[in-house]
Amino acid sequence: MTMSDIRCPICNRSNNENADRCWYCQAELHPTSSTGPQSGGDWLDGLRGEPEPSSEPAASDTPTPAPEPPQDEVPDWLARIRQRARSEKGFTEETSESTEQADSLDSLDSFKEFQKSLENQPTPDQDSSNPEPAKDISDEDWLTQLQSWQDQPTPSEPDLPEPVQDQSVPFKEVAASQEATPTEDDWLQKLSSETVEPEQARENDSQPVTPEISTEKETEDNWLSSFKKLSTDTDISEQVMPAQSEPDRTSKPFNTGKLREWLEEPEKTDLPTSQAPTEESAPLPEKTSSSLENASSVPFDKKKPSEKPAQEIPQENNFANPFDEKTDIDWIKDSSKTNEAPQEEPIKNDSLEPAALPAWLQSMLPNKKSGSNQTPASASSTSKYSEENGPLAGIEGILQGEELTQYYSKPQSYSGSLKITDSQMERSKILKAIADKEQWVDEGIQHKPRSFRWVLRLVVAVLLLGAVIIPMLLQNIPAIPPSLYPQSVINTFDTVNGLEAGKPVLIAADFDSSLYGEMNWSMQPLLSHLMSRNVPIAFLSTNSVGTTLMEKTLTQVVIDNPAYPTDQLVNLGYLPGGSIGMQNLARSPREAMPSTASFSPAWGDASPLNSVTKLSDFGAVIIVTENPDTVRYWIEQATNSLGNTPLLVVISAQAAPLVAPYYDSGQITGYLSGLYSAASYETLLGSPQTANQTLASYQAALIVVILIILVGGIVSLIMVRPTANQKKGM
Amino acid sequence: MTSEELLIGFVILLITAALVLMLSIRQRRSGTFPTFRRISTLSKFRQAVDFSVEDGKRIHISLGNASLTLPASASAFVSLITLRRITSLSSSSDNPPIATSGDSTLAILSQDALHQAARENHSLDLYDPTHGALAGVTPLSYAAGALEQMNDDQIKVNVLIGNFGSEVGLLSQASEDNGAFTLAASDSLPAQAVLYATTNQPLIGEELFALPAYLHSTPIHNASLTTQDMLRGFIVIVILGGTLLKLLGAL
Amino acid sequence: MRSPLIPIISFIVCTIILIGYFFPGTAIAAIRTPMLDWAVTLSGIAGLVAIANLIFGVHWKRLRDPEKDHLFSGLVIFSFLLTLTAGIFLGPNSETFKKVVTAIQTPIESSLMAVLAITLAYSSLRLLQRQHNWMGGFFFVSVIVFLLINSGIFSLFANIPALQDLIAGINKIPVAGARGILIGVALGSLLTGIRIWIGSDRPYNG
Amino acid sequence: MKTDLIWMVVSFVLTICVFSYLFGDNPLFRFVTGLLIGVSAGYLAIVIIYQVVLTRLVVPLLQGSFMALVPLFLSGLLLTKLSPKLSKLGNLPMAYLVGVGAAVAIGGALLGTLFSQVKGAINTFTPVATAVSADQKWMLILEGGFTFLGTIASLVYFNFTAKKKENEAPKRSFAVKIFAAIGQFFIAVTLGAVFAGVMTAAITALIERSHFLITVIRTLLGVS
Repeated sequence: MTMSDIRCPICNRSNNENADRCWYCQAELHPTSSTGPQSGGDWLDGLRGEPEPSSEPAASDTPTPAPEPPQDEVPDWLARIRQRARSEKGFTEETSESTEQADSLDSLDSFKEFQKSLENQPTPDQDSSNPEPAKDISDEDWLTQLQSWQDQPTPSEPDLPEPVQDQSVPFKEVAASQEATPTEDDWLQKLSSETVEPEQARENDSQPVTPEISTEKETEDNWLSSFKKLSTDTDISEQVMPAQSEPDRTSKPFNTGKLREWLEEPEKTDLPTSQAPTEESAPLPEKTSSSLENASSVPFDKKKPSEKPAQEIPQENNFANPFDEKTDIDWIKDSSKTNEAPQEEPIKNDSLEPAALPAWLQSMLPNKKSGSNQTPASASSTSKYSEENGPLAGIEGILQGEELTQYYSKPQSYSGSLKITDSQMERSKILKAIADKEQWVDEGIQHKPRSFRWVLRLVVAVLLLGAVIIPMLLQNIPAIPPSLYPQSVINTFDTVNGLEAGKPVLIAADFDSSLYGEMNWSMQPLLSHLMSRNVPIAFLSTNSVGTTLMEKTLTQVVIDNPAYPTDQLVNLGYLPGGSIGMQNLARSPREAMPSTASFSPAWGDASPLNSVTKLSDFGAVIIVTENPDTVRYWIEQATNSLGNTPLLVVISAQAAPLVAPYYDSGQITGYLSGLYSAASYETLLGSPQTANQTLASYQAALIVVILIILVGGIVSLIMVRPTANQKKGM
Repeated sequence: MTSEELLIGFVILLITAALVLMLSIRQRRSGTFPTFRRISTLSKFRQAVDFSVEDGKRIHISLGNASLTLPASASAFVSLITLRRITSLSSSSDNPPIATSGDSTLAILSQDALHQAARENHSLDLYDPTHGALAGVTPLSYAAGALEQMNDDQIKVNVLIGNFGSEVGLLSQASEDNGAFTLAASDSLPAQAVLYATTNQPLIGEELFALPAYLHSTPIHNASLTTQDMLRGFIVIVILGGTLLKLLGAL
Repeated sequence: MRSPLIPIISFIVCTIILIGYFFPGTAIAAIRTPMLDWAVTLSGIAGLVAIANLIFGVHWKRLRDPEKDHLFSGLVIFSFLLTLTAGIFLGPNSETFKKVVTAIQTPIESSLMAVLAITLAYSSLRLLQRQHNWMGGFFFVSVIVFLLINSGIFSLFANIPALQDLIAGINKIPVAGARGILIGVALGSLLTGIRIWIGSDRPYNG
Repeated sequence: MKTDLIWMVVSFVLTICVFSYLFGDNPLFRFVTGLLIGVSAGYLAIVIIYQVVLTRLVVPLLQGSFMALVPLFLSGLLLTKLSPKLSKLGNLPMAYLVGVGAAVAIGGALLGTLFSQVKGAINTFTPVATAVSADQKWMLILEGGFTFLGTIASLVYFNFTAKKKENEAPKRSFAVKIFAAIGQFFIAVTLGAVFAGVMTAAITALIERSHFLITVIRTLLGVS
């Protein structure tokens, strides 16, 4: 795993660019999830984005089917919307007049800071220079509002504006334009955050941490509360505008979410709420003023019933979960209802709304409220929200100042194109993967049907068994006798040759049953050599079956060496404790293995081991194992106690390359590895036996394996193209 | 080994332990974490775990057959840490992972690891001690027992981490035959070689010991891995210097 | 409930044994010896516990589970009990009892290794499909070369003067890589052990 | 003799059952694996009872060794691991074992492998001093240099620390990359050599089993 492109906003560790969540802390990684407001997830966006109508309480009350007006139409519902907007605005103006001004100074200060921060960032001015929005203001305007609606307020939005014309382009452009307008929402969010509890605001802003669900919920709440604040507590605009010497604004409580187009080209807009002249007169730098324009835009456009939700819904559904999808459909219905009777029941709905709406629907409340229904009820609910959750309930002014400082100090920047599209793509990929029931398939491997694999495996088995069995049956197929003797084999032979006749050797029979065949054949010539030199043999095992199998081998070898007295063989039995047992043995063999396997004294006077008190008293220590680690353990634990006693190893061919470093280091005097070494030893000993007898099968089988690997390799080279990862190596 | 060498070893041990603690504390305080190279297998593994959880499938973790009384116990400890982490990662699944081991002490500790993870994830109701079991007492009987588990249709991710022999080839091949994802790592070279030939991109060498830092990434694990790299650098310098001196002497 | 006692005990035990390891002549080294003996005994008891868990926990439970394979678990339990009974009555040194190893366990395990040979050969067919990169290429070539060396086929060309030196030289290459891997594994083991020692990793429950 | 023949036939049948795995998982294979698990567990239990419990616990206690009380106590606690309710008591002996295991791992790694292998790496050029001719000397230097480079490069390959730039994947430094690439070669060759060894060992097992099967068939058929 690891780190590639995306750094987790929580734990600050790098993650794979494809990862949705941080490998370490499980936090969401994508920009949408890395900021508080956005972390709410795409499904919230899906809810919020298109269905402005969803914020229409009136719609929920009218059970009419959802018509989907063509995009280019300018139906008369627009007129109704605008009419309704007027009425709403009028309503909110009334509301704004009754708002408190307790936080006006804080709000003003923070707003100034915000303005300054905006001065250095690209602003929606770009939009104003774009002629497109002015063309079809009724549609484009609506779209823009829709998207601004959809986007959650984010602190860094000012650098994201996109031409509104892009909105007409599906998917990516839509996503981009969705990010263009959030400037307004962002702006709103910042303003509104004055009244939001600092903790929540922090979560929104810089700590999208923790479990996704909770984050979403918190975000949603904040988002909601912010809109509630903005829409109801018009004190923000009231406070801000006077401070900017813009008295007109103070009278416009809806300056929180308006369209840029509407502001910038008021003459083309038939909306009655245009306060553009007043706003443009604001003594601010151009960019800031445009931001202000955005900010001062009355957001009731958002309340307009959507003409295009039907078009946008599928796009949103790409990343929205099924729940969202369902919701979207509901919203379509709602929008149609709204279209029909947009102005009928705003007040009535407000009164019903708090108790009737489910949680998901509440997420849309901000739209409604910011757009139109800025009732005292919602205002009170917002303040109540702050009071309930805040640790310093009721001391909002203090909290605001502190929070805003932090808020503005960490503006977050998003790239306009990646923000949502990537998320959508990610989810669509995942959905596709789930739908396709994707399974884990090794890259670059063409998986054949099971039957084919069985056949192939059987072919390999037949080839191998044939290579092994035919030389055994025919017995006249010549093998290539060893003539190149490895130095390790020669050293082993010389060491055994140099052993004193009566000095016992200790054999650690640390092999298990699995490779007994190989070990049996490999150690037989060595044992035979020892017996021919009349060397007493003591053997033990750190493995429960080792001594039993060793006995079996010794029995076979003794048959070939009838002169060897069997009382020279001492079975010390099982040495428990792994390397601890080895340590104990190295420290004091007599204490570690006080008795033989048959519970008779191992070191008594009658025993061939009576002269042994320490490990170095043995003529040699021979480790017989298939496991290279066992050799390592013996070396680690026993080297100190061995003194000049040679350490020999009989090991499986699989461990030979791993024993070689110890041999090179001088920790091992010599070693035999596998059947071919045994055959070499037999040749050196001058008595070719089992190893040499099976050499033909051995060589034939290995050659067949080589051919199989070669054929497989050639086929692979021809048929398989490397994947990108594979080209890079491991 | 001479007493001087033993003393040097002890000093190295103390310095290493101090480094680990110091770096860990530093990371905790600063909140910055070291960056490690990418191991793509682990990214895929994470996705496989997610898929497994989404599909309601089970994860099987083979812990190997390292005994605590052998130096290979280090790999056993790593496998236990990994087991705990994987159990946490898949805590949202109704089918908690099952662990098989080839050593008795390891089997008992695997039960402890599963229990710890269940307790941490508040899923003690799903904890079943038999999910951490001894599969067999010899390497091959262990492989046979693990095969029995792997052939279960519910298993879609197999994690082979710990000390194995070449018999791990039977496990990796069975995993592939069953279409399951395989994450494999071992401290044993024969096992590594077999895994390299039979699985797609296994972890090689000491990458096994880096797993805790990559999967868990606590400050102590990061510090441990950083210290490991520092020690590696020290050893390279010692080898370079020593070899140079030896060569000059030989010439 | 977590008790600090457990990690403290682990730390003390580890420290004592380490000191005994590095300073063999000290008094602590004398304590270390019986402590290691106790560990050996404990690991044996742990073996019995785990076996009991395997038989009476896992397989007995499966036997009662209608969805599980009764035959397999029944066979495990039956063969275990039979072996245990035979061992208790015959003793571990009985030749008949040893047949359990030599006539049952060894043939099965050896046969599994033989099956592994076929499995590996079959897997090798797709070796370059799995590792389709240059490291995989070196691996592929290395396998071929060392199989040829292991087969002893070069004995045919023993007359070539430098062949033995060449083979010895080729055999040195894996030594270098193995040494690097061994040192790396040792480093990892050391650090893992230290984490256990200082109590940051606690594989035990406590 | 007759008993031996019976056991031989048993082994023969068991071998055939295992070979049936070539056709995939099947009842015969499951039969032998179940048998293997049960038998090996039973055998180990007997070995532990006789070689550990009796010789290391019971006998010392009968001989009056008070030191044996400690492992007895710890063993008693460890047995509580069999009971889910009492298993907490077993944490103490497990912590003990883990402590021992950690010490063994540290000691083994540091003194057993690190010291010896570093010494081995340093002594790569030692044979140069024994060279009898200039040619041999340079050959040994070349060989030693190759091994030395392989050791260093393999070590460097595993280096985990990387540098991370903004919006880029972590990358290792150029020098490390070079050495890592060389190290990859050596590691690949090493793994290849080990895999060849594994194949060789497994083939030997196949030969041994085939040899056994043929021997049994010949014995049963009365063919020498």
